[in-house]
Amino acid sequence: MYQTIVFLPLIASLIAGLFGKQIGDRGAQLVTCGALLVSAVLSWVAFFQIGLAAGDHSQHVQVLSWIVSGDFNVNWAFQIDTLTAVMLVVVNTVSCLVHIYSIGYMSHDEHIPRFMSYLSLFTFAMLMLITSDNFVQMFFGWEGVGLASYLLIGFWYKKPTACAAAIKAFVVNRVGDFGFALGIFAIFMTFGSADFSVVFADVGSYTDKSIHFLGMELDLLTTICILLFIGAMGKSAQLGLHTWLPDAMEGPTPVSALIHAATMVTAGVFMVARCSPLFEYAPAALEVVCIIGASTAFFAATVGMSQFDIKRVIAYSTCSQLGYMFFALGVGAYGAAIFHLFTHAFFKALLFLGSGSVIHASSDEQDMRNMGGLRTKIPATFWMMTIGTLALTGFPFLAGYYSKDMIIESAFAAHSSVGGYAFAMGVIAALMTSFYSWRLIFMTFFGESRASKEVQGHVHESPQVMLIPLYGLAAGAIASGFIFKEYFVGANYEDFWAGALFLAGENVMEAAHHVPTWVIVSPFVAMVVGFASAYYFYIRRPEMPGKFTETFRFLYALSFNKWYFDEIYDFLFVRPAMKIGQICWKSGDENFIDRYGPDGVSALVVRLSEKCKKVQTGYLYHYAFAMLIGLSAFVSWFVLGGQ
Amino acid sequence: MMLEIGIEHYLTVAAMLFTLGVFGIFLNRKNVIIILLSVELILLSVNINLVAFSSYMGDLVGQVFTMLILTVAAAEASIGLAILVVYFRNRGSIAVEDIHLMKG
Amino acid sequence: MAELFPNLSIAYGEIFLALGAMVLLMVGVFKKDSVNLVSWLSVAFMAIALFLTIGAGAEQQYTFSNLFVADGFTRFMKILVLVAAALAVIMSREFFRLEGDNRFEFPVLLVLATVGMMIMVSANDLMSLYMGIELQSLSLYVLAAFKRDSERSTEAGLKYFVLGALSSGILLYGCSLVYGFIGSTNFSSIATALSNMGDGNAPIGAVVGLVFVLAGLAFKVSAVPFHMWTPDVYEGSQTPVTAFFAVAPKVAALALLARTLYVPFGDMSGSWTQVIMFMSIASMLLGSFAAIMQTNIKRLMAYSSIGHVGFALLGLIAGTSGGLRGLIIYMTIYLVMNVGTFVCIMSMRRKEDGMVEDIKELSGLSQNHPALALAISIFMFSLAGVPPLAGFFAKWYVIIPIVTQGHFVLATIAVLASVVGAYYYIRIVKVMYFDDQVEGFLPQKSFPMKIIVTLAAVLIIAFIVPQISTPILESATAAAQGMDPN
Amino acid sequence: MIAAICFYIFATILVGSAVMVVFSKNPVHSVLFLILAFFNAAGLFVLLGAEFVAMILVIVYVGAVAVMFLFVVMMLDINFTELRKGVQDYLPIGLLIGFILLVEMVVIVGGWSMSDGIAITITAATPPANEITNTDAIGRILYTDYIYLFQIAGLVLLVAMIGAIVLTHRKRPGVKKQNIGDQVRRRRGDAFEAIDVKPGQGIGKI
Amino acid sequence: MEHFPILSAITFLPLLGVLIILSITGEKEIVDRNSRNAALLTTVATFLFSLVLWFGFDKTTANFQFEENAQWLGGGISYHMGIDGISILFVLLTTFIMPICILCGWDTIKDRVKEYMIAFLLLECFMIGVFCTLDLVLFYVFFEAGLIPMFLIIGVWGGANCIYAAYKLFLYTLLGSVLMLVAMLYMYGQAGTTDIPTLMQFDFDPHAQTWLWLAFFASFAVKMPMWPVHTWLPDAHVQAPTAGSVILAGILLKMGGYGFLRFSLPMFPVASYEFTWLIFSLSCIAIIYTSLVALVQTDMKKLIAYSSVAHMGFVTIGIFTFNIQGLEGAIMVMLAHGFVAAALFLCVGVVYDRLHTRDINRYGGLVNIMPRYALVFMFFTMASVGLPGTANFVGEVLVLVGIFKVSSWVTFFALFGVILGAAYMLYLYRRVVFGELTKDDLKNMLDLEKREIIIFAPLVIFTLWMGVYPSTFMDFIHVSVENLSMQHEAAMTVYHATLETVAGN
Repeated sequence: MYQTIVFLPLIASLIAGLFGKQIGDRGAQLVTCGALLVSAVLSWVAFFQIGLAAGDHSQHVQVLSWIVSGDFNVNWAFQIDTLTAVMLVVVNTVSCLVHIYSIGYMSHDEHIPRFMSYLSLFTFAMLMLITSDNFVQMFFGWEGVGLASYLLIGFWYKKPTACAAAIKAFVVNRVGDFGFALGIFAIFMTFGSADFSVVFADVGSYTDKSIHFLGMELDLLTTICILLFIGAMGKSAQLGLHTWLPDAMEGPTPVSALIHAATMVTAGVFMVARCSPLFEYAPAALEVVCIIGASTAFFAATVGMSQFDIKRVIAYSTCSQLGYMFFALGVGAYGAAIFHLFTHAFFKALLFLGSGSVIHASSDEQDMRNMGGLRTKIPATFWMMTIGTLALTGFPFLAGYYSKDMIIESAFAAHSSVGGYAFAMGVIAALMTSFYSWRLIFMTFFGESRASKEVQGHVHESPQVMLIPLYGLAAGAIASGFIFKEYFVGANYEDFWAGALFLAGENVMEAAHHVPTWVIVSPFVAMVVGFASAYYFYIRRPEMPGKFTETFRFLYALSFNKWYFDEIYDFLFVRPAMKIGQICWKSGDENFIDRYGPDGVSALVVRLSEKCKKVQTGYLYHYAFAMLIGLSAFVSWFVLGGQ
Repeated sequence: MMLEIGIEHYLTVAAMLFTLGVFGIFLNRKNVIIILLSVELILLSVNINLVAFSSYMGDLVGQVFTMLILTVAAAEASIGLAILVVYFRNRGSIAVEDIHLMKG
Repeated sequence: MAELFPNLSIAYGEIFLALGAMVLLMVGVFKKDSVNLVSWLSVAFMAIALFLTIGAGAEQQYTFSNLFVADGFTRFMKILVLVAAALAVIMSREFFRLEGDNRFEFPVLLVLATVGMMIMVSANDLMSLYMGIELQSLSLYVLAAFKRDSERSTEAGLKYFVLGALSSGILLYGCSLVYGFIGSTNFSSIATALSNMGDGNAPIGAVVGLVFVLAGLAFKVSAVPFHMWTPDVYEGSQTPVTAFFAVAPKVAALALLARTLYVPFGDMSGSWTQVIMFMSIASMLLGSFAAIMQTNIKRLMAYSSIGHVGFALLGLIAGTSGGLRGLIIYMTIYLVMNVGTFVCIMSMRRKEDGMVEDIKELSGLSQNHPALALAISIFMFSLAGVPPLAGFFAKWYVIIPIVTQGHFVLATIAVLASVVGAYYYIRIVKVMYFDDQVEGFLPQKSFPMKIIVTLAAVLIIAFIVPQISTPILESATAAAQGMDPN
Repeated sequence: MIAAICFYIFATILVGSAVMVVFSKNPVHSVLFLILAFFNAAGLFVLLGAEFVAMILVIVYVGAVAVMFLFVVMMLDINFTELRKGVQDYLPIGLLIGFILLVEMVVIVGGWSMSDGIAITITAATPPANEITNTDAIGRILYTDYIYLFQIAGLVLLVAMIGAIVLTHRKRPGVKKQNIGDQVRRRRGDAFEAIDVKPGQGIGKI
Repeated sequence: MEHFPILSAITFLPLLGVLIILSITGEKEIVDRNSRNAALLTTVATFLFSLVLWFGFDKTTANFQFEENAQWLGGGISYHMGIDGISILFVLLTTFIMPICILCGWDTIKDRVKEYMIAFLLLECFMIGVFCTLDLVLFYVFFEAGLIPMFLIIGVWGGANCIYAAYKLFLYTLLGSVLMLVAMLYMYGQAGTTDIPTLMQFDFDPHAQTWLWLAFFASFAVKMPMWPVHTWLPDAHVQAPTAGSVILAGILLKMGGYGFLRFSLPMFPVASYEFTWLIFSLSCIAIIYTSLVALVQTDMKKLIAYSSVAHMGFVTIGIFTFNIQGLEGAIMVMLAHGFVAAALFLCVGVVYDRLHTRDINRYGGLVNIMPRYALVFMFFTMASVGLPGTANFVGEVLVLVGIFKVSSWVTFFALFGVILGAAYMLYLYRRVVFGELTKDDLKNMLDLEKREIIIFAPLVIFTLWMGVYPSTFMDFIHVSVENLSMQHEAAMTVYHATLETVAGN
């Protein structure tokens, strides 16, 4: 069964990709959607079998041996436990819905088979990532989703910005992988294996060991965990390595929904959760995770408030929400993090697909300043977007309410300084989340239309094939919270996870249920304040934002320009790399190595050769003279040098 | 001392002749004939050496060698002059400085 | 010591060839238009002399009051000399036929020069050394100036003669010093005397005498700094003469040098090694460097030969029989490569221009005459010492002994020089294969020439085949051990 | 005493005339000085007791070789140009090197001594002078022990002869010689051709 | 050995093809066609023949197999052939790549086809020889002989500035290898034999090892090529005809790595150990430096050439970790690079054949008209980047695992190369393939034709195969590499023991 789940998308992808011409657009769509539907259904089956049934039902499936070299032994194998099952459900469900949605969304595109193929390929890679039983296979999936992401971001290859964004996504992810790879090597060196089972079983005996790394003597597990976390940061767009995510919005909207909201970007969260046995023994690393996560949540939210591109707003929102997940991990609330991952997948995909529907409706317009008043023209989309927003902002009893509040409470319940920091950041970010989310809704659906007449005339509701996935996701966004709350973070915690998540100390989520009321209420208050201010700014006093930006020009500029990360990176890395490359090439290779190496030597040889030629004057007496000099030199050598 | 003539006196004379011959070859700018003459001087110096050694060692080989040298020198001179003559016919000159058609 | 009647049997080759020369002279003088006859007769005589030489056996024997020695080494070297000379005659036939310059004296002089070389190879006395050299040199002077209405040829002859005479003078002066300070001109006696004096106790006069002798011999092998005549003479002489110069006299002079150093002055190796080492390095370097700028292919081959002599001298530096073996192998392969190359050079002939010698004329040869271009490439790569061609093994066998003796720096210099040398050899390949086509040459019609060049090329390629190389290597080993004075 | 005086006279004239050989401006003078040098060298040979070599030097060498030089010098119409300037830059260093060489050689030969080792290497000891003459002694070994070299000397002379002829002997273009063979072989067709001359074309191209 | 001399047969089979081609005469078209066919037939036959090795190889022993030993030059120099786990894959790689090379010049080479095919067949013979031989002299002969056809291939069928490149290649490599020659001579002098298995057991004096190692290093470093003696490679690649580049990248570069494995490590363990720092620093510099340089290239082939230098940096690093992962990784990187770099040069060749320029700026938007090409190019771009699931990944990850045990700094720098590798390859791909199709001369370019698909298909298959199930290949090398690693360890133990005794006294 698990092989089917994992490989069906691959097969579909290959069929659609290689034989796209033969089977046509419709064929490609049918094949891929069908495959995904099967996979999704099977995933739910697996989820029920493993997660919801009592006891440990985790399974291990060996497929093929992969890399065997000395004691380095890696297999293609699946490890299916609750964590995997949850991810399977998320990935396959969202993917399936996105596939279906794409049929409508991409209907006017010339390269439908290619698109469907890429989507399925992505799904396959993601499935490899989450089902892996070892770090190397995980890395395979890790890079595979990177590839698919690259391909999909650059799907519209004619747009230079899309190509640039694709490369950026891949390269920035590579930076993260840099750490991940180092982490894997360190794990292998320490544990002698890259299999999860072996590593996690042994981890206890390696506390307080140290490792000699880059000339420093560091704590072993902390180093490993931080290295792994760097990988997670890259994939999950955490502060510092987040710059690719907003740019990735150059890709088609279904891609943003699937990859850059629901699944791939959560791979980092999944990985840290998967490595919970390691992280639990490396508290310092957990603190780092917590701080980075909290900071990202805050930072991304600030940026989200000032963006005008509808997809970028949601992208920063994603970034911010990922920050939540990470600080949840950082305080040890793995269940909460995964729970948020689970719910977030639904509502964020919903938001993205909704925004796709909006974009679709307004003739590929993405700038919110050119929208407005769409509420009446595309009501279904509007309602779906509203549900998504409510879920995201944590409106009571919707999905986000359970998961996000759980995270914030856990952070408080951790009773540590980093926990406190995370709690504070979480609440502030919740406020801002509410603000920018409603800002999006208000700017898009309310007020007067600011679009051109031509565009206004074309506005139309999306076809059913696009709306049905929205309904499905909306259902998830509404219901997934209270249905699964008890399993993920509540009373059925132990039974549900069955050891897939490891906790060394006390269960912080247990404590989270007993935090003071003000803590419980604070996110809700933040949400309300955010909503109110958004309402005030964009419905009641639409001139206010302008005034506000005038007053706080610096803050606005900082936010609007994403804290200048791109500029700084461009200045620090991209341009120096090009420049050094140029220097190495022109000055190094051509002007130094070649000039003094081969060319220099050959020039020298030629010069010497000319000298030799000149000595050969053609005059007899010179020749005789040369002979005489030689003779005298030899004689003198023996006479003066003695015998 | 000066009046007692030893072998070294002869050898010194020979050495001087040898050097003069060498000089004649590479300091001479006039014509090739002088070079040929210088070669004769060198051979003469060798002959003096050989005869002197022969005489002082009481060994006739040196003198035999001298005679061979004289024979060969004669042959050499005739060939040298023949080459000189054909060269002169071609170039109309035997000035040493003109002989540098080939160089480099 | 003095036999009543000298044992002539071991010198049959020389005697026969000397008499043959006179017969040829007679035939040439008294029979009109007999150049062809004289030429082929001379080849036949050389072939007979070859068999006589082989028939003399490899055993070490002396005759003519110890003036003459014959052993495995002399036998091998004489074979090389005779082969080179015979090939030169064959090559000259074609050349002079096309030039329309038919003089029977050419083969006669060549035969006489060959006799001189054989005498050199077999010399066991400073006097026979000198007489051999002179017999050879005088013939060569004439051959160099053989095209008497050409300025270049006569200039070549003149230069060769003047410098040759000077070198003879130097050599003789050295002989006289050696004679005076050691008391004998005979190699065996000198060796005995020196070994009696003990290691390093040779009188300074003898040492300096040896230096003079070496200088004279170095001239004959054209080792730096006594090489200056070589490029000019090679360029000025007619091509078959150059071809002859490039091989036979070098073989003979190197053989003579080897014997002189190993047999009489073996006990002074401490002294002469330094001189030879210097000459070897200087030759290798100069041969490589100076050739790069050359445009005339014969001149280039002159520098090439200087470089190759440098390599051959490496074999002497080791002072062992392994080194000698290296020298023998080197000269054997060198002979094949050079003969082949010069046959190819002689094919550079156009209807209106006659012989052309500029390397540029080879442009695009690979398209006009692919077979010729292929042959030249083989020779060039071999001369450059690129495996799997024979030239590589030549270098291999001369460098082994010096490395075994611990002369690493020397070996390194040698191989580096060969890299520089490779530059100009492959330049010719480049011209033939990469450059644009120019007018083609006259097709080579002569059957013997084709045979020679094919044979040479095949030998060079096939040296890696043990069936070919083993006999050469084994006889070289035997020859090298044959000279061992002890 | 007399020998010493003679030596000095001969030696001085020898070296002096050698200098003149090299440095006199007129090549004819050079040759003449060379002849003078030979005479004095012969004198030295006599002093050394090598009368035969001395006589050969005078009779054969001066008589034939030197005269041949003279002959050639006269024959080649050489204009006696002055020493050309500008190429003498390295004259000082040349002189220096020559001088060093001379000094070294003198130093070396000055160190000659009849060592013990030499005695055993003597191959052809000089017979006592009162028993046989120098000429006789040389004759005895030259044609026996050294017959080999003697024969080679003959070959050398042969080469010299061939060489001289092959290089310098030429048919003078102006001289007419009868070639009977050609005359006999001559046929009508060689000298006679019938041409059909077309009107107006002439016989322009044959 | 009484069995059929299979290795000699494989090595010299191409020469048979040369003879056949030489015997073809007639009109130009007929000669050309027959030469092509004969060459293809020969190479394919050689490949099929070499499969005998694949199936007949005993994977359980580190000994040399299919050995042949015959009298050659005497005096300890013999004709000794044999392969072990380290060399077999290189032999197969060579025989595999050759038909592709022949096919690749099928239509594009129009003049002197006969000579072209002969040159390639000769090259094949020499290359196989290098990997099969077990005698130093024979090795050197094959090693150097390959230069001759390569020189001609670049010079005759090369680009505009091919003469400079041909010279540079020839003289540079010759310079490097003559130093090795001196070392070989010394070894011969010491051991009295040039038999490689014997020499592997021979204990060279540690001091002498230093010099010997350096001499071999000079040769292999140039051949690899390592920084800073790499500059011949971009020039050679740029000027060579496509098939020449393929051979150069696919096989010739591997000779350096093979040399390190076959000679430097087993024969001079002490020196190898002592010089690890040198190798590591040069390799790290190479990886980062050449990656940066590749980033700013405007010539497609040059870019890929520089990337080859970077990849070879991984190889050298891997070899000098001395542990199993590093060594196996190095071999795998070499094999993978043999496929991938070869394929990339073929990719460049495809467009070069159509537009006759390698200037990246002249291209752009090819995906619009050449989707199949874009796919193939993308595949190999990703393979070159080291995407898991492709051959490169297996090698790189093993090298990195191996090196992490030795030095985290080196791993750090090497990983840098991985990042930069992604940057320059994707940047290249973007500039060539992506974007709007604006240039007029590109508009009527044709997509891959059947011949080209046939060329690429096996490369794609093998690249994936090696990436997904590398055991097929790695099973061959395990035992030999283990043996090599163990021997090195043993030598090190002895060496350290001696050092301690010296220090103790």
